[in-house]
Amino acid sequence: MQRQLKLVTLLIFAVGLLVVLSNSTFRMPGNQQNYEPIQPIEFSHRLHAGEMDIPCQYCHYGASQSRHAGIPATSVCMNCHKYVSATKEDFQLEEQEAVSDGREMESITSIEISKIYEAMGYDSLGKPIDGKEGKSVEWIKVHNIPDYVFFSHKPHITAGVDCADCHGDVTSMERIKQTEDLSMGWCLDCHRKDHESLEAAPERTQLLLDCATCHY
Amino acid sequence: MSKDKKYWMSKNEISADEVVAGPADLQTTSTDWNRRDFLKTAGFSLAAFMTACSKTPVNKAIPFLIQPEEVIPGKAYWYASTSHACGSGCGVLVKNRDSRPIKLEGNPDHPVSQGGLCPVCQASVIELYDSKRLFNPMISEENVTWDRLNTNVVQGFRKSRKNGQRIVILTETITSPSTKYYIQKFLKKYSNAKHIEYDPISYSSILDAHEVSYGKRILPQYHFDKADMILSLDADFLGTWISPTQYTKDYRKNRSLDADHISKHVQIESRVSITGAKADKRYAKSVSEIFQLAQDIEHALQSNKAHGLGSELATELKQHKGKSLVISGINDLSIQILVNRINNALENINKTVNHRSPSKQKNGSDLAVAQLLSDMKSGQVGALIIDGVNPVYDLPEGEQFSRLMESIPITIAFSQKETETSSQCNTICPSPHYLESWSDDEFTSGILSMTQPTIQGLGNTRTLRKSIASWAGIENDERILVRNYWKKNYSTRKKGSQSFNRWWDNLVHDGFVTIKPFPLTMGIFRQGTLPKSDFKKGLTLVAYPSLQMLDGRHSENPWLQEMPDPIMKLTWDNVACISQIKADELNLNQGDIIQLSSNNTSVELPIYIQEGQHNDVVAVALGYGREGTQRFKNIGPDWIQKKDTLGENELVGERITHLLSRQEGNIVFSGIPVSMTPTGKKADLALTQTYNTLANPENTAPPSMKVRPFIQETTFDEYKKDPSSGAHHGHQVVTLWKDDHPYEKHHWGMAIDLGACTGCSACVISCQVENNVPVVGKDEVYRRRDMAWMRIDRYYSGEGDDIDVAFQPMMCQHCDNSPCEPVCPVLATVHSSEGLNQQVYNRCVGTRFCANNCPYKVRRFNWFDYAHNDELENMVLNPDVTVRSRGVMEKCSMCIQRIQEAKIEAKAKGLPLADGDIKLACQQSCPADAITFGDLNDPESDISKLVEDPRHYHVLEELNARPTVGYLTMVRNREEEKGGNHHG
Amino acid sequence: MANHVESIREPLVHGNKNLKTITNDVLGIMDKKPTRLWWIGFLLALSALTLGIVAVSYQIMTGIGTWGLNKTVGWAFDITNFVFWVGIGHAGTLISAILFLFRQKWRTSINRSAEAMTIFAVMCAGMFPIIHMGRPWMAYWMFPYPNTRGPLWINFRSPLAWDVFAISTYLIISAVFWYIGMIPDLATVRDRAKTRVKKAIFGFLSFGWSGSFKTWHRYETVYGLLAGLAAPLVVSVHTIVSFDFATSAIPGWHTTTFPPYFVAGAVFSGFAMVLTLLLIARKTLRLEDYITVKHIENMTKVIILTGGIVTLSYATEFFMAWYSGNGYEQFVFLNRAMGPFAWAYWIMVGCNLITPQFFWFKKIRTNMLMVFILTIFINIGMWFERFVIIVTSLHRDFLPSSWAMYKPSYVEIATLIGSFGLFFTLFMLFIRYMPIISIGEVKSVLQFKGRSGGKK
Amino acid sequence: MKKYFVVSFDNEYDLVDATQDFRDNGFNILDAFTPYAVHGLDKAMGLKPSRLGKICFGFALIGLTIGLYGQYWISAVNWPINIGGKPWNSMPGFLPIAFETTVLFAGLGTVFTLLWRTGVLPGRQPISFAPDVTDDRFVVVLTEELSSFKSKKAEAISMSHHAVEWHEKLESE
Repeated sequence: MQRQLKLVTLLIFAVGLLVVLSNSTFRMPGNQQNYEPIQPIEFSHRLHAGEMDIPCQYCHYGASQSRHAGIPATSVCMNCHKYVSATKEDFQLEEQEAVSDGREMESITSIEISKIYEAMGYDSLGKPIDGKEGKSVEWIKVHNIPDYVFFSHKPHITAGVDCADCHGDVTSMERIKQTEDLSMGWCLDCHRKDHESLEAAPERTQLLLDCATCHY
Repeated sequence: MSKDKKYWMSKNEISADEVVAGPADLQTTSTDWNRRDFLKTAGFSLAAFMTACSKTPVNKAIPFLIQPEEVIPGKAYWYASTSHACGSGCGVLVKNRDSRPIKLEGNPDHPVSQGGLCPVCQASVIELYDSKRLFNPMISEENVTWDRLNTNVVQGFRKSRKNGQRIVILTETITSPSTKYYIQKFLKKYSNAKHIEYDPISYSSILDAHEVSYGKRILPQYHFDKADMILSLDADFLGTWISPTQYTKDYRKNRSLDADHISKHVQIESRVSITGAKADKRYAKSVSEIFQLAQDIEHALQSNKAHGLGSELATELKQHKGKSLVISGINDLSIQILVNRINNALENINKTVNHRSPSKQKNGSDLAVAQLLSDMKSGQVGALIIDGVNPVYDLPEGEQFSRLMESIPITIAFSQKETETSSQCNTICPSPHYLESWSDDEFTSGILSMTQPTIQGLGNTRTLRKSIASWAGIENDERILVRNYWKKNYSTRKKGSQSFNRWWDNLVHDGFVTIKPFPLTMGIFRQGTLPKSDFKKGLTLVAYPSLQMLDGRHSENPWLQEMPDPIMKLTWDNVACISQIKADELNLNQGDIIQLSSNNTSVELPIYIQEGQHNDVVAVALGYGREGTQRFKNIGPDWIQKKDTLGENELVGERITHLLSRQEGNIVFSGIPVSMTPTGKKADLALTQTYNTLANPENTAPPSMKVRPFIQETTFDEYKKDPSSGAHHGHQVVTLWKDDHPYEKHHWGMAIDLGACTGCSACVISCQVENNVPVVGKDEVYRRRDMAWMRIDRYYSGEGDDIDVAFQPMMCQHCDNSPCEPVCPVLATVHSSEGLNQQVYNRCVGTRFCANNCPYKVRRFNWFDYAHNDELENMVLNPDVTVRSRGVMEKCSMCIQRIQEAKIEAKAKGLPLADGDIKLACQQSCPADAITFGDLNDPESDISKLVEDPRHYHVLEELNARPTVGYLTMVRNREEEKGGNHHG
Repeated sequence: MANHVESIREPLVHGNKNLKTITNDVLGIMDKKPTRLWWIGFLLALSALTLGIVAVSYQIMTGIGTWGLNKTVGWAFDITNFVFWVGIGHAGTLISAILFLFRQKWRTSINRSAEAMTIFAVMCAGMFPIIHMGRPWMAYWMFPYPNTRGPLWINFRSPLAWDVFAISTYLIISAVFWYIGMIPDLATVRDRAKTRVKKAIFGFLSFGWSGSFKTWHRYETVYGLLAGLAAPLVVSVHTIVSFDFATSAIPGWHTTTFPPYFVAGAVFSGFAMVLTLLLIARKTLRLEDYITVKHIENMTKVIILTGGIVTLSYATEFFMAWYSGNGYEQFVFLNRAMGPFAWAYWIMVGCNLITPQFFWFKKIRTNMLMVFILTIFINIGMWFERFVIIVTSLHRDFLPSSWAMYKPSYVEIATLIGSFGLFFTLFMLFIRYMPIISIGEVKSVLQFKGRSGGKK
Repeated sequence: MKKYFVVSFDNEYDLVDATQDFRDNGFNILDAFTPYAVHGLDKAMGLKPSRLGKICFGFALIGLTIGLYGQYWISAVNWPINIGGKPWNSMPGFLPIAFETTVLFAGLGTVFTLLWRTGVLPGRQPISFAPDVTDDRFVVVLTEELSSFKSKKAEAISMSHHAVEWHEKLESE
């Protein structure tokens, strides 16, 4: 009888452990999958890259020329937001109110866009205030890989790798989330694949499995 | 891809205030507990499991505010500029990563550097990021604005003019025409002002001798490529004499083995220098013997009935009339006049000794400084402006000079750092590093070199040109001052017909332009009378500039302090070199401390027993014992048995300039009678090589191998007869394994020409800069834990003072059957599919078996955390190369980051990699072009041709490690009978 | 076990003991309070151990630089200690396994303490490969475990990878062999235990052993199998430890004679350490009747044999160097004998060649004090043998430019003392709290007056 | 209810002879309890030689295959890496570890089978028929059906072999 008692307690403990582990998204240290930090400006990729279909490299112009794709300078945002200071719906709403109150339309600025103006050191209507220094926006870096890995965007873009392969379907993300675990094994799955599929780099795969490809 | 030189006018317009999401080490303010500490603790403590759920530290990515047009973070840009690290003015290309210069490379088109650089220039990039630099103008230790300083200074000038005192500008050789122009303006404004130039390592006797012989005080330009016979009397022209990089490049041009003859280089020297090491024939003579020899030669040329060595050399020189070159590095008027007479008799003028477009690199005059000293003594000097020199340290009368300075009301020091002289001055004008300043320089007449800033100025600094101009009433910023000068004078000197703007843009873009030299008519040769020179017999001191410290201006540069002296392999110290016989006389051995005393001053120095040194000569390096070197007290790691890097005097090395004397106004550096008394104390010398010959020690030498066959040497005649002469024909190497690892894509290989390598160690420092190799301090070097990835092995042969020296640069040989890879348990070092041995730092656990198993002993281990976290200093780190942590093995990676970058660039352009697209840091910097790198799978590449060369061999071939780094037999131009090659 | 009685053979247990007195003699030690002598030994060992712990933690926190190593001599004290302790470890398994297979009855009274000594020595040895690593917190990478890096396994061609498997296998198998051998004795202690606590502890430790002969029958088979496995394991482990040097490319290391040379050296130093310990134990714990002079003599004879093999190996090394005509090899051995580390070489030769020759004389073999002193010399000699092999071959090998000297740092010396501290602390605890002689086996070889004779 | 007849001796020879006698006389021997492994008792009790030898060989084979194929699969199949120009399948290099895994699997496999098979496991309570069995007492236990117990005969045999003590014992105790 005493033996059965021990067996039962063991079983309960095992099940409990399983339950705990499954939903606490157990991850190895250093694995940041599904990391989705709150950014200083609620920039929506879905709206810009998805709906308005702005190409990735318009803002992340470093991707094809350097190791870092680079986060766009605030002045790049100002290329459009010098004119667009609120969403279409807000404008239409304001227009109706102006028509209903019979007054002139005031220029309105949405909260997020006002953050851009503030960063540039402009007033709330996007006009520069002389003498006021702007301060760059401190974005939170989402995709962090260890500093002993030399990852360069340039060869990947040259080889025709699509941004979504590593960054996931950004065009549908309100806030950027790391969809892949970016582990070494995950990178190697792609590096080991035969490369006839990628037109720009019909390389033999052995070359891409050298340690010095990413570690030096 | 060749370096696409991005042209950029000047950096200070763009506001690269915030560094963008660049390399991790520059990534800004994550929690201070960075990723690596987290992983270390997580790995070490079994809490790794529990921390799985907690977040790794948050990293920020901060872009520019306003995007500058052409700055893409992570992409390197190259700017052409000129180096002011030493006086020879080599043209450089500055690699700029994320708006900060991190690497210098010789500008291949520049006539002085011709693509190479010396170690001092390679290491000068770290002095830009030095938190101990002077960043703010000061008046008597109190920060002031420039305006207040200007008013105060001008007031002082007027007061000194009023009471009839003189204003003296004391500088080193000014090579910038615009600075000279503004100094003339200043001298005109303050009528009693005077400008004196002097060089700490003085060449004024050469200039004075030319004034005696030809009536004009010039320093000729020496063409070593046109000389078939070179006789050098104590002139280390491949190491430190006037413009070594240019001379090495030219020297090599006339020694290509395909020609039917190569130049013959005879060196007569008192100490052992790298030029003596490379000479075809080397004689060790004391300074008085050299003076006697010069007289014999000059006499033998007149009437050929002399005898001895002098006549031998004279007859040989006569065979090379018009194609020979005699030079001397001894700063003595009579010897230089003799040299002029000999060159004139051999009709070398304007063939190998160019008077028409002389060199303007050295223009100092010791007499003028002696005169200044007497003026100061008599109180005639009211204001003293000192720029770029350190008289309190440099001059023999240093203490006297500093005492006299107290009585001068206005003393202004232009200097980057706190020096012996600047601490005596009441006004400090911080001067910028040359990488952040504008300058135009005419180092050799006819070539105008441009220096442009490659970073926004780090402090509130001002050059001499700007201050002098503003004191002379011209208020402008640096660029405008230079540009306006040339706008006025470019038409008289330009070649070709370009508008000023285009001419100026090309000048800044290419870094130099050829212009018409100043018209110069030399007088006809006059025999002149030899002044009285009393060179005494007996023990004499020879003070020489060492290759790493020169005159001491770079003494606060850690890379140079830790660079092993090419001959002695000594770091962090200067010593008294004496011969073995002299040491036995006083029964001293290596490291004993002696007291050197001459004209009632003395200094205590450890001794170093130097093979090949003349018995009556004590050679001591200048440039040590400098103020400011006390900063290196704790540069080494901190642990219980650590000894700090400084000597008893709390400095690095000892100052010896106060032992020097003056002769006819010229400072005498060599031949000073001195006495040596042992003090009984002992010092540890931090040597990177303690066994100096390929022969085994007598008591343990096996009969089958008395000498180890790593250096192959032959003579030019033998080479012409049989190109593979000097090779050790070992037995044929066969392997048991079928070749599982063919290299299909690339197979990188390297070859080093032992005949070309002068041992100057430019490659060692260039490699250290490129690959973030740490500095470990004197105690760690003494414990044989230096970290440089390359070392230059220096082997002596022969005995007494008739020695041969062979240099062998030794780095990872990237063997195909590497002994280090099979023994690593965790796959931290494996072979790439392109023939390179890869060392993966983050996988290494540090068992060190690979280092033990490497027959070449080229692997380095991080015994401690050597990296310093000085925020400003770490700006010089190359972001493409990981900074290694403690407990990790590292070695030459064959500049894998350059190979990868070139491959990525070629793939992006869709072009195949051409031979020469990839230049390794060492290969690029070598002034002697000794190192060749390339793809062995490409039959047309240089390396493939060299591998077929009969001179090509591998070190330790019989081990069948199959290294990819090969060496080429050294060929000397000497007759066979001189005992053949000692290396057997 | 065969128990054929040879009256001519000298009895293995003196002082006409019977089963009860054997149990009381051996287990009596555990009942009494520890003697003052024991406390002195234990505290001495403990202080050495704490010194070692302080030195090792300082080194792990600061870096391997706190040792006297440099880029030419990458190993010195660390791997010398490792091979020294593994060598000592092999004697225990040899006594209990190989002598068991040879049916050497006299092993019964010394095998338990020898096996215990094995495990403690291998624990000391196992510590060094971990602390000699530059980054010991990544030591788990030495094992081929599945991971998210591709998966990135280990390099099975590396002698260090073989070491990891060899040492861990050896530790596990020796511990199992030792513990299985001790279960019956633990049951005896359990049955004699007076206090409830002791009964509970040894009850649990003895796995409910009841002495049933069906169990004994299978137990004997397995004990035989384990001995059969442990014997080649001993040889293979020290062969693999010698492969660390034999498979390298360094002259002075790269010789094929290393495996037998190292195994003989291991047995040689192992027996010396067993003798050193047992000579003290039999004196202080008054076990002269069990560990008789005959045992000591037998062990000294083994020492003569293995000492001879070690001497032969030194001679072969020199002969092969001369015979091979390879200049580098010849230089290494000339440098060993006459180079800067000649003092270490001559200590090694002196201790390992001359001391065993003293054991030819019966007077010395049976004089306990002499044997004790000579065994200490042997172990000093064997420590220096590993030191000489490692350091002299590394400090001057191929390129003269990298020739360098080696000087140990305080931390290294403290670590060595610490390893001795660990070894003796564990042995002291073992003596105090465990049956140090295998009662079961001693009883089985106790000589009755003869089978047909009457009662005892 | 089973009834046991426990006979104890004070030396191994009497035990072996007594056991042999009991078996000859058709007694059914449950088990013997001895302080050490008595030689010859297994024949006396009619025990078959143990199969653990074969099991050990089986485990050894498992260890060898895991060792050899594991290393080959890792070094040449899963991620072949060029290490010092050595061939992918460096069989000589894999032998040392293959030997070690063989010994490890054989050793541990056999020991755990022994412990599991004999029930000598941590936390188990010893079954004891007589005291001092682990010290100096040699005991043999006979089982007999209740009715036809020939206790007299058993006593006679024990007496003839100088049994020190014997007694009957019911299973319940």
